[in-house]
Amino acid sequence: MSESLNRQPSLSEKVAEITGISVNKCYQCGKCSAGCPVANDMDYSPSLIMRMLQTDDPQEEEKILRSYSIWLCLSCEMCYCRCPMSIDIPSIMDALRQKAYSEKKVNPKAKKIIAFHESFLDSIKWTGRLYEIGLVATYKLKTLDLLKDVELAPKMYLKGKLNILPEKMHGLKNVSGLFKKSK
Amino acid sequence: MIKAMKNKSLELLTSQEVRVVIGYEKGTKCSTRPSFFFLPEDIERMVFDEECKNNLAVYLTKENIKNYGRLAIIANDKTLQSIVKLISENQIREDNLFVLTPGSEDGQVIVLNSIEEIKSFVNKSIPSQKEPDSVDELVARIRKMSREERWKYWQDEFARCIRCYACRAACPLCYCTRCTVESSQPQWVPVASHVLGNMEWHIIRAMHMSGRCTDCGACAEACPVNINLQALTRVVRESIQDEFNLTTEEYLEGNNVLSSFKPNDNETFIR
Amino acid sequence: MDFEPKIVAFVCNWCTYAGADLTGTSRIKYPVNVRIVRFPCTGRIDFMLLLKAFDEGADGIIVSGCHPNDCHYTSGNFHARRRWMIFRNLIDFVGIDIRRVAFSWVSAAEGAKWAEVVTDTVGKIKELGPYSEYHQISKSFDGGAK
Amino acid sequence: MSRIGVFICHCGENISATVDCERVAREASLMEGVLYSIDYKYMCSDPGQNLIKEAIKEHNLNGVVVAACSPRMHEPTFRNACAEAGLNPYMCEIANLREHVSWVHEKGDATTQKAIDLVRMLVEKVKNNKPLLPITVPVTRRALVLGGGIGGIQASLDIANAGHQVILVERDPSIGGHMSQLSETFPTLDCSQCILTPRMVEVARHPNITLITYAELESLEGFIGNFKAKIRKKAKSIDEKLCTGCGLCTTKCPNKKIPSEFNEGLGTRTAIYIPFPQAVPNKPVIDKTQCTYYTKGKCRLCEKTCPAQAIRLDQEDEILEFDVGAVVLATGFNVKGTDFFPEYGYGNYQDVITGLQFERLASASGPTLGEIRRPSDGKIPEKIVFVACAGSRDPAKGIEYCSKICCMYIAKHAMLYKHKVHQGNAYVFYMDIRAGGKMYEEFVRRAIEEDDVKYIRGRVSRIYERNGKLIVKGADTLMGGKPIEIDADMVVLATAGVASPKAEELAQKVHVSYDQHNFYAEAHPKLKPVETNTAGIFLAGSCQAPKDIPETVAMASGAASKVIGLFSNSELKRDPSIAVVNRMPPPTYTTCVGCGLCVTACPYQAIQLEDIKDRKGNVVKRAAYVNPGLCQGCGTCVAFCRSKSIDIEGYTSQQIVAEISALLNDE
Amino acid sequence: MPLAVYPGCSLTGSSREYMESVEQILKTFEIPYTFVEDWNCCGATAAHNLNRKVAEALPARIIALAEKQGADEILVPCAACYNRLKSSQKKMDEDKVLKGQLSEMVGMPLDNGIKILNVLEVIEQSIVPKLNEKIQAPLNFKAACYYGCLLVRPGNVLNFDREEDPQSMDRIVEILGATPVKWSFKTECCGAGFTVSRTDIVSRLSGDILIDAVEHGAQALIVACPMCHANLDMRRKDIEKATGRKFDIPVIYLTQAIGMALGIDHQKLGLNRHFVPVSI
Repeated sequence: MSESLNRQPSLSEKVAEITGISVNKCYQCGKCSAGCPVANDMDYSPSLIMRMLQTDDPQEEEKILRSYSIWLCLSCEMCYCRCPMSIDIPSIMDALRQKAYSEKKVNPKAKKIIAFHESFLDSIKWTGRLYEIGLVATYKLKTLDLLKDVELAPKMYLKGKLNILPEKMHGLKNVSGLFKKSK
Repeated sequence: MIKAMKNKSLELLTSQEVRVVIGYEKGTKCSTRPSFFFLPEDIERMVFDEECKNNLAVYLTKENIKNYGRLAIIANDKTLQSIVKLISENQIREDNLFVLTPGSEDGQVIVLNSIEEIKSFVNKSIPSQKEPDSVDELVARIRKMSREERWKYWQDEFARCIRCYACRAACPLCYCTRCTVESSQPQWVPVASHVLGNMEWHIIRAMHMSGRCTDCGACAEACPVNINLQALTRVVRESIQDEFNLTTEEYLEGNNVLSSFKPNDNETFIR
Repeated sequence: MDFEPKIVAFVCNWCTYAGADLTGTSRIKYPVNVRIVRFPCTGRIDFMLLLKAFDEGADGIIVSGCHPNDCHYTSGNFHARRRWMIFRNLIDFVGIDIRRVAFSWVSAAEGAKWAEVVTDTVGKIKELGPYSEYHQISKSFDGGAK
Repeated sequence: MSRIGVFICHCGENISATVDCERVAREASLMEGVLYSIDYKYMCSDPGQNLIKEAIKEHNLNGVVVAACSPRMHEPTFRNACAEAGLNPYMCEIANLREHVSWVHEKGDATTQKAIDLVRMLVEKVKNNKPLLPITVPVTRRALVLGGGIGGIQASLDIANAGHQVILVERDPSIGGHMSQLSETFPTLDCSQCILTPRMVEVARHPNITLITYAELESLEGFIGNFKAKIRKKAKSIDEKLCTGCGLCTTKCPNKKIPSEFNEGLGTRTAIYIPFPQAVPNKPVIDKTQCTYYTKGKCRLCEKTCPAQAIRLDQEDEILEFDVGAVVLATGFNVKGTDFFPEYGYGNYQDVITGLQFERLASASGPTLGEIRRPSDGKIPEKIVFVACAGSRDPAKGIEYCSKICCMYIAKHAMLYKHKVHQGNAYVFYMDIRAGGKMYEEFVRRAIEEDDVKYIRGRVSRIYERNGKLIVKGADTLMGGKPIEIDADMVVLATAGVASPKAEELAQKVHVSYDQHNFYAEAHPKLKPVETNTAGIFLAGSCQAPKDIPETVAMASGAASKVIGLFSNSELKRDPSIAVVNRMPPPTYTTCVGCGLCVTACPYQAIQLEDIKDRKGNVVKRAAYVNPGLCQGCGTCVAFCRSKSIDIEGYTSQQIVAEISALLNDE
Repeated sequence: MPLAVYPGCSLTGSSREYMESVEQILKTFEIPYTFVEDWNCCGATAAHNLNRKVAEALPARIIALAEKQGADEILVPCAACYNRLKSSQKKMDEDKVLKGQLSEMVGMPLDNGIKILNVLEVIEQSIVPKLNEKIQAPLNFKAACYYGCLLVRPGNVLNFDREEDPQSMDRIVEILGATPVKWSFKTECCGAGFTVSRTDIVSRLSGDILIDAVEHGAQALIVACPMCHANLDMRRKDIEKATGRKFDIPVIYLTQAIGMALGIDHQKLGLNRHFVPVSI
């Protein structure tokens, strides 16, 4: 009894606090998993993640945060669009990713994906906009995947699709400031 | 025209078609006042001109007048409109009534015998565009006030009311033999002259006029303390015409628009 | 102490009263401030009863019945609707606070809507505060004459 | 002098859990005019009612307030109890402490205070009550049954067999309803037509039943025991007496490509048509919207062909009028079409069909003579997918409720398919299997165990066409939500059961309540399942909610027994809550001035102006008079009356003002 | 007030031909426009994956900038940016506190009343009525209109037409003279943000889209999203490797297709920048 009174908020409650979505609405029809373009690559399908959240079992919660699934989600919103209960799963995925990221529980297989996101955000932080060469350079440094797309860049350059230097903007400080204020 | 009017009245009285003619005579000061003409020789006193503004329809429902049976009435526009309403509310019988009213041509007098005749005559005489009068100006002024100011304004007005019921007595359509305020089971409105009961009385009066008031202004005219009661009835009438999309003709048609409805009536205020 | 408004609800027997019953059957909660007076039909609701309620101390009034076309008696609500329309315009003109009179259609199947109507009305009246303006004139009358 | 008793019910703990019932009783005893007050666990129970009866006798009470559940529930119970103790039943009022207090508020002082206020309100009301006598009205012993599906057929036969007249009205050219479209029925797999058609014939032949097909209710006026129904009998364009039903006309009609309603669009019919071979009556009608004569002004081939010269192209709709004492609504349901589902192709794929269409494919009398062939090319599907909950349990795009019948008919469909296509594969995507019912679960197990229907627990996300196959994208939630793709030849959607398209319109015509899905509302969800809130109108079958055949038939018999009960007396007693115009001694006679506003406002034409005469017979006044047989007690007239000369018994202005005053003055 | 245009990063970098073609048609139809001055990146997928606040603040700054310029409407041709701006706007609409916080963070007043338009909306509202008369070289091919995810979902934020089978692009393409094909992958995901980090997934998903389009007889894909374009065009080699099939179907921005029908020089429309040559 006393244990339940003092217990820590469960992951589903934390998710509800951030997103305003209750996982109890899910009745496990599986339509999200059925339509998800990357469900086959996931370790836990979207509907299974919802089920695991419903259990409020700390072990399952740990599995969710350490899962590859949450990083594979493309935010294509197909699940949300077709969910009979209108559950915004992509927002739940966002919340879970941020939780896993801040608690440093990121699945090792997701390193490349995160490296890309980080490189992307770094680019914005330093230039205010996406500097594509910079992005790829940072990404390669982060992943040590130096040979990635080596033949793509010259072709892009030839087609006039690459800026050699980042564009400059006046409000850079303002934009970088947003990152600081969001800490 | 007064000549024609007198002739017609005389004719009706001498032929004993009617037992009384309700009309106007010269008042003590320069204005005119209502008068009853029973004998052919009385007709001499009769006047009819622009000054004859009283709504004589108010007498038609009085018990002792009704007892005379057939009668004639000199009717201005206001009186005509009231007569339409009174006939449609079964208060007077059209076959008992001769309505004498000035025609469009100079000196012409028209005798109207049935509600249909009166209605079509009234409809023709409705001006298409009404010039705003002092009541309109007052209504507009009050509408511009904040709610608190409106409350204050009317509280001050109602506080002056002495509950003499002159407004009721002057109104041709206030013909109930027992008024709501006289009902004691339950006591709807406190009888004493106090702003609470006064306000309730005037709201009730205006509501009871809804769909019926012909805007003759007799109530305000009669008020000894000069409360502009016509503003209340005007607001009620305007909102009926606006909310239910009625032309003046439709409004004056006779039947009370509150006892009818359209399934798609405005209901924006209802959740 | 927080202001707890007194709210009277005039409802018809067939739709809103039944709807409010359904709110109960569904165990949906709403604020305690409202008291329901049952009428056979909204057509029966005399406008004078609304004035009576303010006079007796109500801070707010809910008037509710069947949706258009659903009246148990065919057309009582249509008649009522016209009457309310005019009454609302008139009392607004004399400065009575029409924000304190909430009109709604709540059917026998709309238990949740009834709870919403009550909750919203109570919230609104709480914001507006007691209807002292009106109650003062009632009190001054009671003090003088009764 | 008021001698009022107040009885507070705990309703087990339903009320007492949040309301301090003892305190309410205590406070009530202090109210002016209250002589006796007590609280008790179950006031509606026998001992509870006895408590009331004894108190009435012992204390010579002249008014009773029972504070319990909603008056809509037990007002009659407690009023009867009072009557048994010799108190006029209309001296008893109910304070609603359950639905309006204990179930909607938290426990606390304020809640108890509200309960006290409500009791005080009704105490003050009762003080102003008057003993009333019930009104007796005659009963017309003839029933109107709307809808000729199995529900309407059953109700009609039951009422007719009890010796009463029945008018059975059916919208379509034939009775039979959806049941006549079905192939076999669960859980016995007996042929639907075989069990239905004998009943249809019985209806047509029954001396007490007047069958009117191709007709709809135009209007219904009046009240229990005394309704006036107007029926619009649509022009069939034939003389039914002359027509022999030979069907020659239907073979000659040049307009042959009209999708057949009976076959759910999978077959065709002509413009002059008999909907199906076993139709009752077995005579054709001309569909005016399709017939070339009516649309283009020429043709008349049927007229030339008919050997009996029964074609009447100039026939017009007829309005028939009947006096009836009771009405049974048995108007049935409808299914959503496949065009309703965006992710299943917006109805663009011919081989995605509804369950009802599958019934026609599986039916021996259907367009394929019972062979399962897909609509697009007539091939026998090797892989077939059934999708449960297509629209049901889907608040986002469909309806939130469970359509109840689909789980069972899907199992039946899969079985029928497997019986007919032995090599075929049948898949069922489902969320839950709801097979509550005698032999139902066993039936589903048979489909899975014996007929090897593959049940996959998951919802289908998408259906699309590729290379002539329908790709069904689902997931298996029992495998952790593993995506599954099936390249099917045909897909059957268990589309949601919804109310008939004209259900709302009919409800408004007859004044019964309906829910947000347009299903008709029963008077009480448990104890009055076939009654409506309008006395004398009863419900049968799926117009109330989706239902299978046994349930529909049971409900129809239930409704019929209510009608027969009503018809067992030649008169019935009615609530005396009606309007009355005051009458006074001379010289006033009445305060009514006869303005007639109430006459025009009354929805029942129950008020007229009458002459009031003095003793000598002279007319002294014209005033309103309320016909007690017609007045239903809505009170619209009361609110209109300026001189307050009309009032409504049981809801008098005096009573209501007393209630308001009591509510708001709690000091 | 001239229409504000937010180009976004892709449209000034790897997808500059999209911007080029947008400008071409805006000019042709004499629609006055100005760019949002000193714009920043919308944050794209990366931001809402890792940092919720940044994901809301970056679009808020863009909205504030456009409003500061006095614009009533802002055109966002990039589907990804459009999606981010719209969802940020909706969140602020629903949560006034958040709006206040964001306004403070970006250091600018935020009215949030600006109308955010995607390229289809601008075309439907300002170009379609005058389109017929200006067509010089009607397109004469079968086109598969590919809407992708970000333009249509989530429906309750973007209020696009039929979510599962949208029609607005098909209608425009039809006016241009092309025949829109009925196909099944209009709104399936192409793999979007995984173009660098999970090229394998992108190749598979984009491959499925190409296969379905080709099998329904399409001779060109019409898109309105730079990410879709990048995956379907620049990743063609990876797709061919993954599917084992050859595809020569070009991927054309809707604005380019309009430009082609108007007879605008292909170079000006940036068609030369595509990896898969546009030779129809």
